[in-house]
Amino acid sequence: MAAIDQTIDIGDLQKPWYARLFEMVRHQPLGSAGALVVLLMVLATIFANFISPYDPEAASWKHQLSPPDANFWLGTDAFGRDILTRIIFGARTALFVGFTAAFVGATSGLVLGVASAYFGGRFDIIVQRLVDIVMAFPLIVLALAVVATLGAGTVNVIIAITIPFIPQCARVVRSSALAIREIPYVDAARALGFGHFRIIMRHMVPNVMAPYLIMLTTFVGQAILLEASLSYLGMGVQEPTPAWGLMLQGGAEEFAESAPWVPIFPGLAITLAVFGFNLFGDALRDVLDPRLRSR
Amino acid sequence: MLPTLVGAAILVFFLLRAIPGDVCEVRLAGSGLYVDEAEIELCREKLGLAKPLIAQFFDFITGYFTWDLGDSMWTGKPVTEEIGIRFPLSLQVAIMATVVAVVFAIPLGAISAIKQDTWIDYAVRTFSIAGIAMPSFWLGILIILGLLIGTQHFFGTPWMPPIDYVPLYEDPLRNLSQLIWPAVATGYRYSAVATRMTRSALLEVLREDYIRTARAKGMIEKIIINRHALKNSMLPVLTIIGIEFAFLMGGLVVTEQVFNLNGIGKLFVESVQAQDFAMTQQLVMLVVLIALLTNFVVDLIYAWLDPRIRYG
Amino acid sequence: MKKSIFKMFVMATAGLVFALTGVLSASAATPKRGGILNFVVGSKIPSYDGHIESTFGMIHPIRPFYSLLFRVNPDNPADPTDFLCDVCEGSVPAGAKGGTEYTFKIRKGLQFHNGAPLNAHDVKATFDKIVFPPEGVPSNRKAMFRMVDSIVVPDDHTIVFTLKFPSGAFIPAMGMPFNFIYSKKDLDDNGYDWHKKNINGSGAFIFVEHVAGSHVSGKRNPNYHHEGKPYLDGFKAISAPKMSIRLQAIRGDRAAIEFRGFPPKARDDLVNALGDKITVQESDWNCALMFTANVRRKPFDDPRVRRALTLAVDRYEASQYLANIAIVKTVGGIVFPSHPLAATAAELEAMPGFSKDIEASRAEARALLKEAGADGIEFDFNNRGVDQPYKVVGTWLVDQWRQVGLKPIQRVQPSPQFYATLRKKHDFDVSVDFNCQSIVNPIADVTKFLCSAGNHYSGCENPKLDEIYGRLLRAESQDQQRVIMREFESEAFDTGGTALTLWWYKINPHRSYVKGWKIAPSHYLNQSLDQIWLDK
Amino acid sequence: MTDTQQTSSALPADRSVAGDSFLQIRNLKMHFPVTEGAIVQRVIAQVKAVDGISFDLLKGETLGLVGESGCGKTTVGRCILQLERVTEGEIVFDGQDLTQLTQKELVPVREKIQVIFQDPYSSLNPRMKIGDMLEEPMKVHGIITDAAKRKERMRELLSVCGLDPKFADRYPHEMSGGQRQRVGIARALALDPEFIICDEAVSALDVSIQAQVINLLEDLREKFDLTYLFIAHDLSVVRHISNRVAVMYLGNLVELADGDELFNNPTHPYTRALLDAVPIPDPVVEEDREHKVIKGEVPSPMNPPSGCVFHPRCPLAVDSCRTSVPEFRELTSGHRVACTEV
Amino acid sequence: MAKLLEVKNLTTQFFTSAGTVQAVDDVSFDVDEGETVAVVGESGCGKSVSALSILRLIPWPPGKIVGGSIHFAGRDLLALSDNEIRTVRGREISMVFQEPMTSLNPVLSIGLQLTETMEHHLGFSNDQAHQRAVELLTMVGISEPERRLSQYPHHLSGGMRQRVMIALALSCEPKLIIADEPTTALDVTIQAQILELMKDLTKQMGVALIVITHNLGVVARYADRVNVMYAGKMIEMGNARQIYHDPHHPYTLGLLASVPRMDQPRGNRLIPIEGQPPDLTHLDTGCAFRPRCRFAVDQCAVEIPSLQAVEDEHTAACWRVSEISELKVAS
Repeated sequence: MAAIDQTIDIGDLQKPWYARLFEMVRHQPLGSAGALVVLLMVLATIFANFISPYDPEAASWKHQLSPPDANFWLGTDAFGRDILTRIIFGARTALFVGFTAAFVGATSGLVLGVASAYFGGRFDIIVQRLVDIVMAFPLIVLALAVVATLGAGTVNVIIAITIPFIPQCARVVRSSALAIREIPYVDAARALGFGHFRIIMRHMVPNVMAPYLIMLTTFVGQAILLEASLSYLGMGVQEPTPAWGLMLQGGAEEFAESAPWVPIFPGLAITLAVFGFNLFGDALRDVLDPRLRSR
Repeated sequence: MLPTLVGAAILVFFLLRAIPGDVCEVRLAGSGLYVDEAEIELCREKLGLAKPLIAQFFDFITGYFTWDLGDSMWTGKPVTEEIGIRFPLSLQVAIMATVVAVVFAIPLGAISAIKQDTWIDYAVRTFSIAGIAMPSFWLGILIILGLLIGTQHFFGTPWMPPIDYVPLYEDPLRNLSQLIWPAVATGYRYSAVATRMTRSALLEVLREDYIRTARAKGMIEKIIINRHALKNSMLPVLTIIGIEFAFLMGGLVVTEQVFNLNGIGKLFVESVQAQDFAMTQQLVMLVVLIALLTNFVVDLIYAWLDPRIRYG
Repeated sequence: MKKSIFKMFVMATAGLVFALTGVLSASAATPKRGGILNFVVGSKIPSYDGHIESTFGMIHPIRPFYSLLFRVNPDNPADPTDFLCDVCEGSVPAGAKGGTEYTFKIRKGLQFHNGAPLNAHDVKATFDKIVFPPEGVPSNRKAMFRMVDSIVVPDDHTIVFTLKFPSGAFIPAMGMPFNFIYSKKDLDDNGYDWHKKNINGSGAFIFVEHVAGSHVSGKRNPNYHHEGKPYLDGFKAISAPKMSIRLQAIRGDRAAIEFRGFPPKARDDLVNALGDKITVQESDWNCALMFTANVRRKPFDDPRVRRALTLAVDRYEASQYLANIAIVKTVGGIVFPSHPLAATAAELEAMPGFSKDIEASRAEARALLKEAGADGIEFDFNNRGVDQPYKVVGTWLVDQWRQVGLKPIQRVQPSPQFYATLRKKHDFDVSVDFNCQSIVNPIADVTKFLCSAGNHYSGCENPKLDEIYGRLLRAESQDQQRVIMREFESEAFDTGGTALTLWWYKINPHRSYVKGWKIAPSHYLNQSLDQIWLDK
Repeated sequence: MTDTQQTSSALPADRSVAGDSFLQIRNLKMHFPVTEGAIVQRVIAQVKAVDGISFDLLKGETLGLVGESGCGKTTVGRCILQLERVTEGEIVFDGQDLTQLTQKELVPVREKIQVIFQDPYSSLNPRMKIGDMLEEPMKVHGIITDAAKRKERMRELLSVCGLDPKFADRYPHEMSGGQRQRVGIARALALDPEFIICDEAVSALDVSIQAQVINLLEDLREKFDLTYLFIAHDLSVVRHISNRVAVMYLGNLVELADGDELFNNPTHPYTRALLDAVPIPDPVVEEDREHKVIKGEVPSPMNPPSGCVFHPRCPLAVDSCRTSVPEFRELTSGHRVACTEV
Repeated sequence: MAKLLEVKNLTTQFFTSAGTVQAVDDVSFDVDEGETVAVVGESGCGKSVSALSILRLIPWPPGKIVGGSIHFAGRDLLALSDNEIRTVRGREISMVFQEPMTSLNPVLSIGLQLTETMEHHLGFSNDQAHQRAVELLTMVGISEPERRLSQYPHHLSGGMRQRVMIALALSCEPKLIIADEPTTALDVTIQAQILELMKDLTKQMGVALIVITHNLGVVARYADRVNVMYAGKMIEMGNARQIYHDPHHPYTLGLLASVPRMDQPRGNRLIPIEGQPPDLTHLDTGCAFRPRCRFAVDQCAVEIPSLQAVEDEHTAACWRVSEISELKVAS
């Protein structure tokens, strides 16, 4: 009865990716909306130079704080820079920071988590202790401390955001990997006399891809938010680089009343982007692994 | 718990010392006034920054045994006193945010799960994901501006929440009129997280065999949800509430900036920016301790809710 | 969109004019007594000891508890030479014996808040702590008093300062708002650290409480020595590090005033929203924002490159536009612009980078860069992680340099790291730099431009500057000083390690019911609050 | 082989069915520690999954190992495969004690001993194609280095196991349970082993498919001259496929005999209870059968009963059962039982 | 005897992403008072779904009863309102499920789970229900019933939990118990205990029993009548002796031939049913068993055979039902 009683059959989880993608669009209207946002961001990133009307970094004093109109659809900021242009280029920064941090963080976590689960014993205990320690720090506190140590700036922000992701992902992946370690195909691989490296890379890692991918998408959203928060605190990406969090900082807040377009649009951009990544991640979770919970 | 604390202590101590510059530079030269280099050296000496790192670390650790957590390098007052002033405020906001979160999250999450894939579900999910997506500082800015502009528009005089703290027991009305806004701003995200967890946990529990058993026994839906499903689904929700609470204590950093709250988050940013090592490291340790204690409390409640753990 | 900005400006200006006239007419009215003044402070209090601290975050809330020997004239704080006695009696003395002896008469019947009497011995103890601190006791501005030879108290109500050499910098240094008068007994009984954590002054207000990070409050001192003052029943200084909060606090009447300064845009917003409920006072500000090129590093060892950096910057345009959003405005040389020693507009225009023909300047800059083989280089631009005015000006500078093809990469660091970079690590190509003093004292202030000065960070070497400065110190008349100052200025500009951008501009929009307070050219000055009253 | 014969002489060899003894298990113990503590681990209890068993496997036979869940039968298989580090005892194969070998030294042994797992869903890596799965061991062990030949051999294995060679390009989830189990068998055969441990190899399959797989296993045994250790809880299946059958209870062997002998003449009270409990798919037979139901449940292996582990449930138990561990004695030739009362 | 339960043309479908699954397709069967009826079949044949359909416990989405009627004690269960069906569940028809480990709520005490049913259906007071719960536990052979009531499911072994489930099923003295694979998850010795217990108690209380299982041995031992399902359809129905000794559907035939029997010496080769069970989302026209059937003829591909009488109470859904005896012998 397994196939019918459990609406999600193990077979469903193992369909090829395009079939899963198609299913996702059909069954996940919210998720598809998220995917659309993500897609838009990616397009904005790639074609920023072609679609944005102005130079994102050049000040234009004559247009200081212009309200939205036909020339500047979303208005201009205190330096007379077009907000739409900066939002489009900001997508690039957000995605760059988000993806790099998420990818490096999740991947390091993946390797650490799988190795920890596979080898077990003392290695596992030590890794788990370290993970505990880092996880006891709130994300923003850890990120702030790292930025304070390394200094602000795009690369350091990425590092700061990456570090707290590693243990988060390691923990989730480890629990999945522990379960997988108990699944007979790993024993089968051992009985076939395969080496540790082969077993980890070919037989375990591919099978923790579901939690990994889910963590990855959530991390992108989280990283974008975290970058915005750090930039807001003045410890993130620095001027004149277009970045959403940075656009909300300083003048944006101070002049919010007479120039509300300055804080509103970048804030919306952040919200929409994170919203998109979360919806996307949720849908991915539903499709890949309904039982995995975000922590 | 202890190994984690020790690890955290080592990590934070050396992380901070890796940062170039120190509190004396800011304090004495920070305003651009002329300052003698010798004065700065004197300041370093007085604060013990000239000692070797190991000796400083030893002082830091032995402080825990003598209950001498050091003095703030910025104000010279005991760290305990400085934190003591700020802690109640942050705790109050965190608790209020938790209340806001729980009050909204559980019913919303439950409705969303029960009405899965209906427009109610979609609405709740959209609302809750928006809460996670929206930067809380941005929400804070919008709240303050909304209040200022709104009150001026409707009542003629602009009103904003108080910007200095009065304890709840002194003036409850003023206290609440200050803290309810940050509680809402952070509570929204918090409740969004908890709503999602409630929903997914409840959905999962509703698929369990024992719910089918309860249905097969002819129990009415209300009892099934309230007695059989909610209690089980509260376990993961509780965990997430605990985690978020611990994170909130550290994560108030940004919200406290927006609302000018004199809490430990603001103190943390200030002490990081001023390189006040003594303060920063103790604040981090406090936050870590809170995280661990929250875990511990969650475990206790867990055991109370889940008989498998109670006797297991 | 231009129209709406224009409209805003018209309204703002109208409000300003109205407000200014309001101040003038109101100051003539009889002060009302009573009320609590709430104000916001954008920085925090390190300790209560004025002698070792240097932040306005301490001055604004703590200064009202203390008296000074003498102070700037509260009714004319704009004049940098107009000093009035506080605990001294009569007028501030001119130097006797060729300007090497200053004798102050101390008022009689003064007392500290704890009831102890205040006399010349207390003043001596105070200045001994500031000028001749014992080994290991910090005194932040000790160096300002190098000319002081001895302090003597011939009787209970007289104090005599003897100088090693005559100095125009002595009186301004003595008038600095940090020189709180402490009780000798407190110092003797409790040691030199006591005042860090305790307050016992003789100022207009008596300390009530300090909730760290939140506020300081004080109540009226009934025994204040300026008769009839203060008018206020008390004050509350509320800490609010974020400018937007300070702005909103005034808007929502959680605070009546902020004493540091807002950018014009913020002023306009307030005036727009509240009309005549807001009064605006404005003044030049004795702080200059600069940038310093690191001469130790290539290609900034090349004077042509340094000159190109300053040529690329359009100060006049910035004075018009950047001034809308930052607390900087005035184009000036190395001397505070409204000071008699300052360069005139015409003199200024002749200096490199101050020409009104920006196109020509930039063309020259490009040529120089090309010549030096440094066109289009990328360089590290160190900035301080504080919004106003550092980050705003920094962003503007980046834009300016890009216009001559340079590619600065801004590195913003929190204050400690920023200082470490500037003072110790020297790992910057170009850095934001600034000079900000309390009392306007150009002869002391321009030492910043000496390559040999402790607070000069370019790493340049120019003994000629020291020689000129030596002459400046000894110059007797103001005319002489002015001539030598021009020579010094042009030499400093040629050396080009440190270049000026704009001088700050202080704008204090406040609730119109705050009366009796006059803006000073520094946010450290005129903060005793004893002449403020509330028209409510 | 002389060594082996010597060691096995400790136990009277029963080669009624097949050839020489080629795997000897002596006093095998597998205790899993239950630990506590954050960094320094304290052992607070032992789960005695296998508690001192000895038996021989003969070349070419199928030895059925039966017992209820938690009796340790699967652990025995895992110990032989060296998937667990045994606590005590010897597992002698090809003259080497496997428990003493390093991971490296085990590699050639692994070519000879293979395993088929219970769950056809989980014993195949869901992210690998069937073909890759079969080729991988050959590649790793360097048995066939030529890629084309390896493909050839892979196709051959598939058809030997009754699968269309076109399945090579499929993923496990694109197949039914029976087909997956055939893949598992093909993979076990890839290294040309001498000995296959079938760990509940047909338990998860439906009756109609189960019969297909049982037939396949029997055919392969003939064709490749294999020896099976057939671990299962289903007595009917074990009876059908095994030459000899061993019964386990709570980490101990309680009875071992030739298949027909054991089923026709069960001696140990537990074996008897087990046989009584199994219903026979024939209403007529069932009507005549006596349905004796054994009382109680299996105790925890963490805290097994003293003496004979079966005594709390045993209808024949006497006082001495509580204290003394019964010897695994030979009742008749090749029929051994661990009970003093029969 | 009167028909207690009459299922007619029951059709239940699951609407999944892969397509519509015909889980139960036009199934009819009945149960007399006090008798034990077995529903046999392999995984995915629809036996559990038909059981759940009786009490309308199919989760929607994705499952739905799309046709048929279920008459129980004079009422059509499919026509009842949600409230009315609840008065049937647990009160008149109760269920015992396969997984004793997960079928009891882990965070509620045994006592609460037992008494709430009686309080709900029978209006018992707390004390009455408690009293009765103790009796029930004693009846299902659980020692120290008082203590057990305050315990939680994880304190009990699988067998014990299944005993509790039986107590739960019996608590309101229903007329019919549906046991869905009640012993599949248990060890043989425990399985025997549980089955004997169920048999004794249902006999003693005169409760009818539907046993759903894939274990042909269990059916042979306990069932009065046997219904064999394949691919969502009933393909053969009859009493136990008819089904086991005179099967008339090739599938039943094949099934019996492929089971190894403990009472027969080893050596006889098993005769499996070749091929794989069909995919219920893509059924071809005609008989679903045709691809695996040794006796298939052209007609089998065209039309689905309906149940045809073999003898009294014995029907089989095969076009060649009349020839099957000869074919059997011939093969």
